[in-house]
Amino acid sequence: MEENLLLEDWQKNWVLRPSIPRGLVWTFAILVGFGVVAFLASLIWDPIRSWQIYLINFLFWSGLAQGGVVFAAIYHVVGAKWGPTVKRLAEGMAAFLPVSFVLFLPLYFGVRMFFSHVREINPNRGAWFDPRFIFVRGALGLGLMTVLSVFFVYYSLRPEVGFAQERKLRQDSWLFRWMTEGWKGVEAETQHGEVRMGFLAAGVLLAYPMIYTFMAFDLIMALDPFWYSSLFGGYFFISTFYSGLAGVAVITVLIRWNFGSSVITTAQLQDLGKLLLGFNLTYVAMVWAQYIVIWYGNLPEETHFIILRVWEMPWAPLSWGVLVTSVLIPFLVFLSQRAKQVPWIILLVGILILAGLWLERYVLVVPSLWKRGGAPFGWIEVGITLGFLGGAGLSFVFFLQNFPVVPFIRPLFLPVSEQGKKVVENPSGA
Amino acid sequence: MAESNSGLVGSFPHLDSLLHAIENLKKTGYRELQALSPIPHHAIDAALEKPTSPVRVFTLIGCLLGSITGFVLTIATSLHYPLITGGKPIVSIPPFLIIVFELTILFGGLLTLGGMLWNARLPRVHIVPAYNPRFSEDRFGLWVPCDEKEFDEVTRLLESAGAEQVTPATR
Amino acid sequence: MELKRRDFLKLLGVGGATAAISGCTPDAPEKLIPYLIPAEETVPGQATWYATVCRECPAGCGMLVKTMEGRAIKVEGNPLHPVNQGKLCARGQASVQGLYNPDRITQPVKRGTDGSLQSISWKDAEAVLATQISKFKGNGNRIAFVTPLLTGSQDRLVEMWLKAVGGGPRLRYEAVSYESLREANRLAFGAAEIPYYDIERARLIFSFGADFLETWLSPVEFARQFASMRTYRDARIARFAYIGPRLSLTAANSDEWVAVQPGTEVFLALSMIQVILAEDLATGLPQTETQDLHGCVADFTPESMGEKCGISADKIRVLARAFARARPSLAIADGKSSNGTDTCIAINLLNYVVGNVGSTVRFGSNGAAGRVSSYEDFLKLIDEIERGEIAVLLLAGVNPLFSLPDAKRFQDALKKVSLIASFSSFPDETAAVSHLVLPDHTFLESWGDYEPREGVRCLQQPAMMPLYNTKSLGDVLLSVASQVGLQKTLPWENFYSYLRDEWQKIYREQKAQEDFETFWARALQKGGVFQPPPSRAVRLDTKAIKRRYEPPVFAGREDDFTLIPHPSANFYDGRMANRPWLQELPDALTQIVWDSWVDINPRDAERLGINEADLLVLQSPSGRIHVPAHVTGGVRAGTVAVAVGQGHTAFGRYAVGRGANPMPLLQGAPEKISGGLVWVGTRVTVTRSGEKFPLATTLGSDRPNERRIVQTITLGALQQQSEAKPKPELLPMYPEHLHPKHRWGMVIDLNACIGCGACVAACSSENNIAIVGKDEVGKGREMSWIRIERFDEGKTDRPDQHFIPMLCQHCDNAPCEPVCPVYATYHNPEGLNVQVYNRCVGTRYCSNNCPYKVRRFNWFTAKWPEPLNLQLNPDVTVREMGVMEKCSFCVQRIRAGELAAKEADRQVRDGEVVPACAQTCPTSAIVFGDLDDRESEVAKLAKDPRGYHVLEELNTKPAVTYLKKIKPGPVEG
Amino acid sequence: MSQLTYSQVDHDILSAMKSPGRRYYLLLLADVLVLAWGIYAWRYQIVHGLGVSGLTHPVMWAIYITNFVFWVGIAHSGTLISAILYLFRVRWRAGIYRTAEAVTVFALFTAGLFPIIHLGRPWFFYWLLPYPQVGGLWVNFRSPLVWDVFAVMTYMIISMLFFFTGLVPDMAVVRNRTSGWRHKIYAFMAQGWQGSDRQWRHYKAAYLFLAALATPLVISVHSVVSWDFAQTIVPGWHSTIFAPYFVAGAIHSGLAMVITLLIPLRKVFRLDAYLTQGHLEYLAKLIILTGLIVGYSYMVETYIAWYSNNIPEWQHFTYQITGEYAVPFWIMILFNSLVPLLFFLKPIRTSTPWLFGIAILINIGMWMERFVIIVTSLAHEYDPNSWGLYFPTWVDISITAGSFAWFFFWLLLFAKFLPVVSIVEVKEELPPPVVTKEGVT
Repeated sequence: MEENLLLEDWQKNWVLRPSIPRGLVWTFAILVGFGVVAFLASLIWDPIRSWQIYLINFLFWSGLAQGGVVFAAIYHVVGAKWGPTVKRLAEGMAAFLPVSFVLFLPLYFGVRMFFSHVREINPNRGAWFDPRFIFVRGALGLGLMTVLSVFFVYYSLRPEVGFAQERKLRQDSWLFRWMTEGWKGVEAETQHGEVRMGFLAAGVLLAYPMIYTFMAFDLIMALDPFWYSSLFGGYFFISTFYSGLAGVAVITVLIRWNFGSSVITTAQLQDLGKLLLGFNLTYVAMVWAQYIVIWYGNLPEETHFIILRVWEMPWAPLSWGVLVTSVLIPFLVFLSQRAKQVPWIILLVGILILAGLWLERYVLVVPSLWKRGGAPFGWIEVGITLGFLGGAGLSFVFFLQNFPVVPFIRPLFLPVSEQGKKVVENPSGA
Repeated sequence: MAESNSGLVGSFPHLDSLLHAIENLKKTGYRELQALSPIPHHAIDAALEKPTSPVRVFTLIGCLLGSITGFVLTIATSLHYPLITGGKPIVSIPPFLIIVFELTILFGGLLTLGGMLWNARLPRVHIVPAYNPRFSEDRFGLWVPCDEKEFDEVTRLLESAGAEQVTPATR
Repeated sequence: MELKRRDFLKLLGVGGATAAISGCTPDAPEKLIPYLIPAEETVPGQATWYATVCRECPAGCGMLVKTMEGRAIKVEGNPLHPVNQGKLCARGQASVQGLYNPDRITQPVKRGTDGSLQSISWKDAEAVLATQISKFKGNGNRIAFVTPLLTGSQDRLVEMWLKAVGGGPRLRYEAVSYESLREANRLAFGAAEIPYYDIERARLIFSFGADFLETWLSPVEFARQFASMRTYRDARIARFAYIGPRLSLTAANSDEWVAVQPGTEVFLALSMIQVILAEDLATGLPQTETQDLHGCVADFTPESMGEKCGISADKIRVLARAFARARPSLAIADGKSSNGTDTCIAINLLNYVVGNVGSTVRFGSNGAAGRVSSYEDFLKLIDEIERGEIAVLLLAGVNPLFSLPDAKRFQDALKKVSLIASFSSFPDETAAVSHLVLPDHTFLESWGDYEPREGVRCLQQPAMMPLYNTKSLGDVLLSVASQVGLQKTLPWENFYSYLRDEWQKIYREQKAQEDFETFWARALQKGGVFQPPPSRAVRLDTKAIKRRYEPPVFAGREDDFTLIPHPSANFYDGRMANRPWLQELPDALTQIVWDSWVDINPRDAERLGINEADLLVLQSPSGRIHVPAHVTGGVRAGTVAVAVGQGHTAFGRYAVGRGANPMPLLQGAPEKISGGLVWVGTRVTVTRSGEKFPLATTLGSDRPNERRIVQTITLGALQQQSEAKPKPELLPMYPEHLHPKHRWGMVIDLNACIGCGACVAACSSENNIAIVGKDEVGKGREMSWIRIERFDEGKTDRPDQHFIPMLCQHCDNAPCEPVCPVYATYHNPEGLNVQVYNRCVGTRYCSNNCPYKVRRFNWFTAKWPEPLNLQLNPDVTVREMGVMEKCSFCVQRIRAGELAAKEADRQVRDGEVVPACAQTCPTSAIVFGDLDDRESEVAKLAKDPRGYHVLEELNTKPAVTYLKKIKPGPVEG
Repeated sequence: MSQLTYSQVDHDILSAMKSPGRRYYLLLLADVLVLAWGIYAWRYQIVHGLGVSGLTHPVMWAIYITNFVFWVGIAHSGTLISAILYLFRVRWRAGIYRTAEAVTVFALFTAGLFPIIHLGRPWFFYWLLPYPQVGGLWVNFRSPLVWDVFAVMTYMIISMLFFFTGLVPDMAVVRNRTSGWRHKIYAFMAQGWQGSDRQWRHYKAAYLFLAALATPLVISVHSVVSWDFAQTIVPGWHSTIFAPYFVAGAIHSGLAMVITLLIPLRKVFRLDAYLTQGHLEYLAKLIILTGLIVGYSYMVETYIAWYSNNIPEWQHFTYQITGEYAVPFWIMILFNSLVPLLFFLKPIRTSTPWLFGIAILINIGMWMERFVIIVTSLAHEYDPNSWGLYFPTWVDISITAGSFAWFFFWLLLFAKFLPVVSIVEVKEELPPPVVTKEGVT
């Protein structure tokens, strides 16, 4: 339908921006503050707790944001056409990535704490487990990932921003001027951007699995220096992508309430539902592929990790909780065609999935580090988590306030190839 | 179904003229029209206002049957002749789940096919006279059940819509 | 010694043994017997046991023969027998394959004028012999008689008979003989005999080339004693050093292998004596004698001797001090080099100065091996033959044409003999040139007796009626005697009655209360009459010591390789080469099967550009052989070693054309002093033939590859830990399962295991293990359920070899079980990992998932050439092509034991169920029993601090616990 | 292809089914000869025992299982193209899915033989089937081989349903154009199809659900196959990544096989209008993806072997790259994960010779991969004393060759007796004939 947008609609489209209640912004800000306080306080109070929950949230929120961008990249690579707005919202999640990179830096001290004991336990791999080494390779990976993602999004926005500048569609700002250095006219820019995006998307899609694999190996698997599972990396990046999709779904529904169904159609919601169902199955396949092999092999060096989490208190209920919330319920709900078309159902399920995956990170990390009884959960955990939520919220709000949510340039200035038409999207990249 | 046995078949070279014909006939009050086409097209279904196919129900039932069979088969046989292998429990659910999964798919698939044959009334030995081989090639057919006195009107409606030929046929 | 129940059961069977000759046992075992009225002791499916004595080598081990439906199917050691105490070596186990050998001579044969063989009746055969005998009767020693080492009644009969027919000379010929040892004893102590060596009591043993765990004198007995000597008691363990150029299996079991120059053992011994006397470490010697002796050995300083022998002077000192301080110690020697007698004298002196003579070396028992005629005597016989003095030559169970160095000469000489009569049971080289073959029974079918040493009189009784139309030597002699009119001197109608008369004498000297019949029956039951070896004090003849100790001399070029031929552990002197089990039993040190090879040191190999399995030519002044190379640090550089036993030109399908016989390489001159054959006295040129000769071996890699399959523990570490450390309890992935009745398990003490392979042979015999032949073994398709794995942790030129018997571990969490799609293998309630042959479809998945690789697959249908099939154990299924098989812990024996217990309405007793491997293990390294029964020996041993499971980290929970091998380290002064 | 008309489509596709020429018969003959030789070799093995093959202790599995995995893998691309792409409404599948599905079905015919061929007692193969046997003993549902039986059986049935369901409307077209006994056969296969709206409605629904079922099925099948290895504790087999790794590998090889077959097919039957270069290019792009996943798996496997500190694992890896089977290993690395990267270059992925060549290499590479995984792992297991090697004999090789002949035998028949391109779906892709400008939406 974007094809037959008329020129005068652009203005409307551009102006059309979600009305974000001031309250929301303030709430996010307060949450951030709360988080920072909780974190600093707990560093003195009980550092291991603060660091492990910090790690959990770092993994969760970075993964969420990155997953969104990866979704956009796939959408671009396969030349999908079904939901430009959905894609734009996914791109928006990149706003958190620079923040998350900054948030990784303090984690150095956490890593030092986590791996202080490894050298003794596992001398053969001591050098590999050296906190500095882990931190450096982590930082490099994340840095690369962030740069690629941000530039991918940048080239998607640049033509529109520039166009807006050209037409004086919004008041000028340093950000926009900086973004449109050396503007060459909208058509050229669009063509040019398309090419750049192609490369960057490919870059993102190649880098993401590798970098997130090693994030999983270094920041989760290595916390238990005796356990290993070759699928763990793959499992983790599928899991983060799944969370990214859920995030996109949630945001899409919220925006839809804001804009109405003309911008985000029911068909698009349904497609999102299908994708969620598909990756729900992919995710559970990853969990299962690891579980059945370890269950059958019955080798202590593998089983101890599973047994501790699946049959030992207090972790067992949490692990099963992950399965129920992020796998079982969404599956049953999305079996129905209609459920995929009801916004609030998608919203709820999306949130449920996200909660489940947050819990999953918790269950993966804490039992390896937490040697005292019970599952640590209190003001520290809540505080820091809310802090991250606030951070993520703010960065996304920042995106909404500055950039067009409904892309309108590309359909007009990009000649669509015969084949391009034929390719209905194929987001899984299968 | 209480359909009258006589009727007319219009043969259309174009899809849209078929659709017009359906519209007109419906307006005039003819029901139980039947389109015959070389390809499926959602526009035809839309025009004829047919309900969505109930095959999905068959699939669902098949899957449920399959998984139940899977569980019963694996657990019951293992308990019936309990042999310990590799220290694994007699009822080892994880391996059994794989059998369950496969049977779910198998039964689901079989009943889906069954559902299609049942609903589409296939296989059938006698092809209705209304059928014209070109309906599988490049012509769209429309069968209108009506008795002789309605023939003229129907013929007019069909031809006005663009039928290249109208032939009487019985079911 | 107290009788264990199962032994007693066996002996019960023996009661009816007398019936054996009264003809109650079915005479043709392969014929089906209608069991309407069962013959006296042949109850269908019920085993009957007969006690007899093993005659496969001169050691004279007591034997129990298990017969079913009238045929012998398995042999086991006689637990009441003082020599082997219930144990048997691999060769003993294989004796049934002699009995059922498909290439036996089934009836008398005569060589026609055209050289062809015709089978004739016994009547005619004996007539032929009789006529010849009567022809040359009495006119001056024209009739020569060569037997193997015989003792007791048999020996006396031969003597009488030969005297009666006015014949002579008479030889007791053994290829493996001990002239130098006997002579040295005569010279040093005036006792021309083989003494009794009490290895068990020794705290330190030096073996100067005596392979007492393989072939030397009485290996089974020595192995048992060795193991008990090596047991870890009150935080100490006796040491053992092996001195000699070749790393034999015996040497591989030593703490230290001192690889001296061949033939220089004497100087090492002398310099040790010198050190002992110089440092005044001698014991129980009058001062005068000490000085006197010191005088004779004064020049043999470690320094001078050191480089003669090729070892350091300090080493000699260390050894000497250790030997003197360990009380009692023991030195034994083989003396097979040109100065063999000198060597043995030196060893005698060595034992003497530290007071071992009379304690660990005891004279008076007069071991049978000492009665063997010397090699020189045989050469004399050949001379006589060449001079045409011998008209009739009787050869009973000897094969000089194979085992003589200069067999060629003997063979040519034989042309001068008008009648060569062989009593051989097999078509061996000697039988092949005889004019007349009067096939003897195998010892399992015939009566006789044997006296391995004084006081040990073993009865040899038939376990079954003869398989073929054969006749025992004694019977033939007696009937011939009567035919030549010697009824007066030899009045007995058959050997059996003669034997009984002979035993009347023994009965009388026993002065037993019971009447003769009871005495006879008890003797049959127990396998003979046994008394402790008599001991006689001896004095050292110092004159004999004051002598010139010769250096070894070698025939052949100076810079050539010294050849070290040695009797093989599998084939002894070659007489066992026709037993498929022994051919397929991997050599303990190389895992090579069905072949012979030459051991060559890596450094020499590199120098000559020789690789493994290159076909080499060994050329000596007197002969040449082709034999493939096996590159190993197991021989000293500059020496090559070849085992005797292979390379038969006749001897049946399993022996002919396999490997090479090194004897023709020996220059064959007798040793000057003792007249024994000089084994190590020839140098050979080694050249590459250019061909490859692939050797079949069961060995993948003998490098441990950090898998820690064999685990060792140093003495120090062992002294530290008093009891087993509790293992950290792992969280189980599955619910535990229990074993309500029994949990059968096994403990294998690696410190006791010497790697001899008796268990493997016993398993083959008990479980109908198929023989697959060289090519299939080469492909890795051997079928043995238990194998001896060898891991070599030393440097390539200084091997440090460890042995571990590997068999199905009967895991609690067996990885092989769950993967089988058809439940062909599962874990039974008694803890056995059972294999159901009838269920098996042969996916071979189980074998893939077995970390111990102990499962064997039937690639083809197994074949047992007639009549080997008669040996098959009826209690064990013969497996079909395409099914998997593996160790069952001898489940048939377990069931039998449980059944017996059930009938007696009691629990199965510990030690009542014993698998074949554990039963025969000469060192009792394998212990089997019920792990559930806390009191059982196996349960106790399983808790030993040395205990470990192979590949523990895989969490398979095996039922087999291994006890770590103790490494006390080299001998310290 | 917008210039095509409906009747043109019928004509083009059906002309491929005209009675074959001499070249075809020669090809068929050659194929049947190889097949016969393979069958003889199998008979020989059954009579004399598995010993005639190169299998031995400890390498109890070798190229029979390799072939099994290989052929099951080949099957996967068919389902991927016909089912998964169908769900994603990928239009370009229309031209190729019929052939791809045929490949699936025939590959399964072939794969299904090997579990029987490799049995020690093949005459008892039915003992692997779930039915109450002696004393009510059933199969051991804990055994991955039983999972295999269920997975492969299900897969074979479902893919055949899918294949024949997809054929029905086309059969109607053929039916109308044939006469005599051929007519009877096609009439039977057409099941009395007449294209009424009701038939179409249920047909489309059924087809959709079959696709929806086939998608998870195809994933599960090769996961199960991979678990034949992963569930064991054999170093080099026991690895959690195996399931996704094998699935990707399967599709990798399958796509390569489809390319290898399509290129000659479109040439011989002049179907360039239906099997366009574009189609092949899409397949090439998919191969890039699967190739990357396979490469990723190799890398992670290696990393974990090192990381795990597990001595047998690491030694197994070093043995792979240096041992007796190093050549197959490096072939596998090169052909499966490096060569496909050439498809990143447009000129290469759009040139038929390059496509064909690389596809062949990938087929070889994927076969080698299975060989390497199976044989090297078994050759060097936990106990060094019983390490051993495997070398194929003429029997192994003949049977393998026979299996290829068997596969192509079916394919040759298919090419002549069934429309190699789906008539209906091609028509669906064309704009329907209309009189009015704006067309029908």
